[in-house]
Amino acid sequence: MFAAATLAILVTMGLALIRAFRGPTVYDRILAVNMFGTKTVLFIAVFGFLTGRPDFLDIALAYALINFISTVAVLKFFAYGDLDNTAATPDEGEDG
Amino acid sequence: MTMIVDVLSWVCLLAGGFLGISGGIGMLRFPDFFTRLHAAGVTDTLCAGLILLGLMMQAGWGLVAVKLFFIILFLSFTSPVAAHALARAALHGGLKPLLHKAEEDPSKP
Amino acid sequence: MVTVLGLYNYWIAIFLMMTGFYVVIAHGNLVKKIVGLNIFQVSVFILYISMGKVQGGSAPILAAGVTVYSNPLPHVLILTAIVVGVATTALALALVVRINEAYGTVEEDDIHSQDEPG
Amino acid sequence: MLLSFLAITAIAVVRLRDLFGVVMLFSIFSLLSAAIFVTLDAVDVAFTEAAVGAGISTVLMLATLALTARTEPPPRHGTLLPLLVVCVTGGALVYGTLDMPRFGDPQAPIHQHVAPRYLQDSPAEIGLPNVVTSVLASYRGYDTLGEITVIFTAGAGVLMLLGAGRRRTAHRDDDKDKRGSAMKHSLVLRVVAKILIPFVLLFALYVQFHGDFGPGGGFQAGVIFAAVFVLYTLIFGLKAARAVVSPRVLHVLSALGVLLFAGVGVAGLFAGGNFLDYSVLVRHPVAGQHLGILLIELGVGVTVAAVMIMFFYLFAGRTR
Repeated sequence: MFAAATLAILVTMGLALIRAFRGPTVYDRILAVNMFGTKTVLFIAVFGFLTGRPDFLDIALAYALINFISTVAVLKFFAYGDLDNTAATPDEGEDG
Repeated sequence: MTMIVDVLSWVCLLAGGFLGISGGIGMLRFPDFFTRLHAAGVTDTLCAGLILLGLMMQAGWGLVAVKLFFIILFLSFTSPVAAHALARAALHGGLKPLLHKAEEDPSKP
Repeated sequence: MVTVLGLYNYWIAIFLMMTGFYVVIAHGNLVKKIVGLNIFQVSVFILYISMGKVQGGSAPILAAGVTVYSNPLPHVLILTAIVVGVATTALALALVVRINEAYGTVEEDDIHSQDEPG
Repeated sequence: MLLSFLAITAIAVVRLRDLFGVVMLFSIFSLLSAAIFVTLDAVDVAFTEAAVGAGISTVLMLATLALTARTEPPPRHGTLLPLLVVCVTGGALVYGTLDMPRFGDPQAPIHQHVAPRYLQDSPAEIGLPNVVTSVLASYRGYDTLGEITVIFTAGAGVLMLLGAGRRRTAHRDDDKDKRGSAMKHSLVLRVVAKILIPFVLLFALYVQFHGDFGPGGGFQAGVIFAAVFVLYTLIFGLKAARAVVSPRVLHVLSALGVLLFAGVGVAGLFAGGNFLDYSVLVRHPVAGQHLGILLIELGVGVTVAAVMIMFFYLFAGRTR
């Protein structure tokens, strides 16, 4: 049963990957990366059960957090990088 | 009792896997970014939640279940927020082709 | 068939390594070169880690009831290599930023052409 | 299957000309390789790769892109010659693999020498379940010290390159206003970040001190710690983050970690053992090993976290 779930996750990862390659806009790619990250979390969690050592969920947990951080970072940098290359200040979220 | 839990967890895992694949296909087939966001939302929340719930049932009470619970919690926190930020950035980012497409898209109100 | 399956991991590692190598020598953009170097680096990581895998083994964290463990030594080497790798990548990126400030471009050819007259 | 994904991603990275997309794909690439590390039993490595590849290095690359050009012009040279070189080299390497031991073969030479000793003796000598941590911090402590020094040196190098000579400190107000209206960061993001950050910090500490028993340790915890600060900086601004941890503190901390590491080694010398020999620190050798590894991991964590945050500050602050 875990194998089936793993397979499903792998297929989804593949689909997300295709979207990331094709993605016409940057946002599509970000979305695909985000989704891919979530799928990686799931994959690691399920794989731990598949191999019978489910103690390694820390990794999945770390992924879930880091993935969020990197998505936010990507969005922020993208927004500023695109606005004006020379005046890009990635640190003005608060006092704008 | 264990039988019921087993069956339930299998159902959860399979449903999660199915939702994952369907979300992936939607991700591939939908016409523009904002509709794709919906597909990705399905896989990020419900699919992940179901699969992790299924795993939790398999794990039984213990540290593993607590960790899984935390993963669910974090995912259910972060992925909608990420999706929100993404949609917002796409709207605000002055992405002309995208906004244009979104206006043309009949499925979007 | 057994040969192909048994060597598949090496071939992928070599393929990745060559991809990274190709990016480094064929592309002029310095950022892309760094990405290429990183791909190269990951290929080495994968080579090491896949060599450390033992069939039927488990992660080298001792637990009751597990007898076969994968080799922990490559893990240690690669673990530190990854962090060192990101540190060196940061150094390289810092250099790129400074080059961009000095020359106004990150294309290798443009930098060369700017250097030639002076 | 995952390996094939990896190869395809690599090709896509090569072909894509939009550098932003390249960085995105590179992030996927490192997520994939981390997943592969999990399947190959290297949980510690996967942990590190996850935190580093998906978090820090993506962010740093993006920061560089924000400072330089975003797209790459088409290549001006012919691509044939490099391709040829690559094919020849690759062919030679493939030929070389034909003699390599098969994947997962327990008889491979790599599994014959030191590894069995580590696996068999480390429970008695060090008493930690996580062999990777034992090897990292105790058996191969010298290596780790060297690597920490490399990281510290890289931090110093980046500091020299980017820290001094800031180009323009005055920033344009009209620009700021424009940005403020367009990208004022949403309330949702801020609230969630506020809720999330304490938990992540707690998690980083857990990783730091649980590394003896499960996957984790100083390297991973340091990177996660740094990632928290990256998140904080992204959402609340560089100024706020600098108020929390000032760059000066970071400089001191990054050196302090290395010193702590080396200091533990020297303490071993004074206690009558060898450099980095923890068994002599406390009367009971195993307890001494525990203490030594804990301290060393702490040193590693502090240095890695400080250097990573410093990288981020420097790259982010460069534009001001």
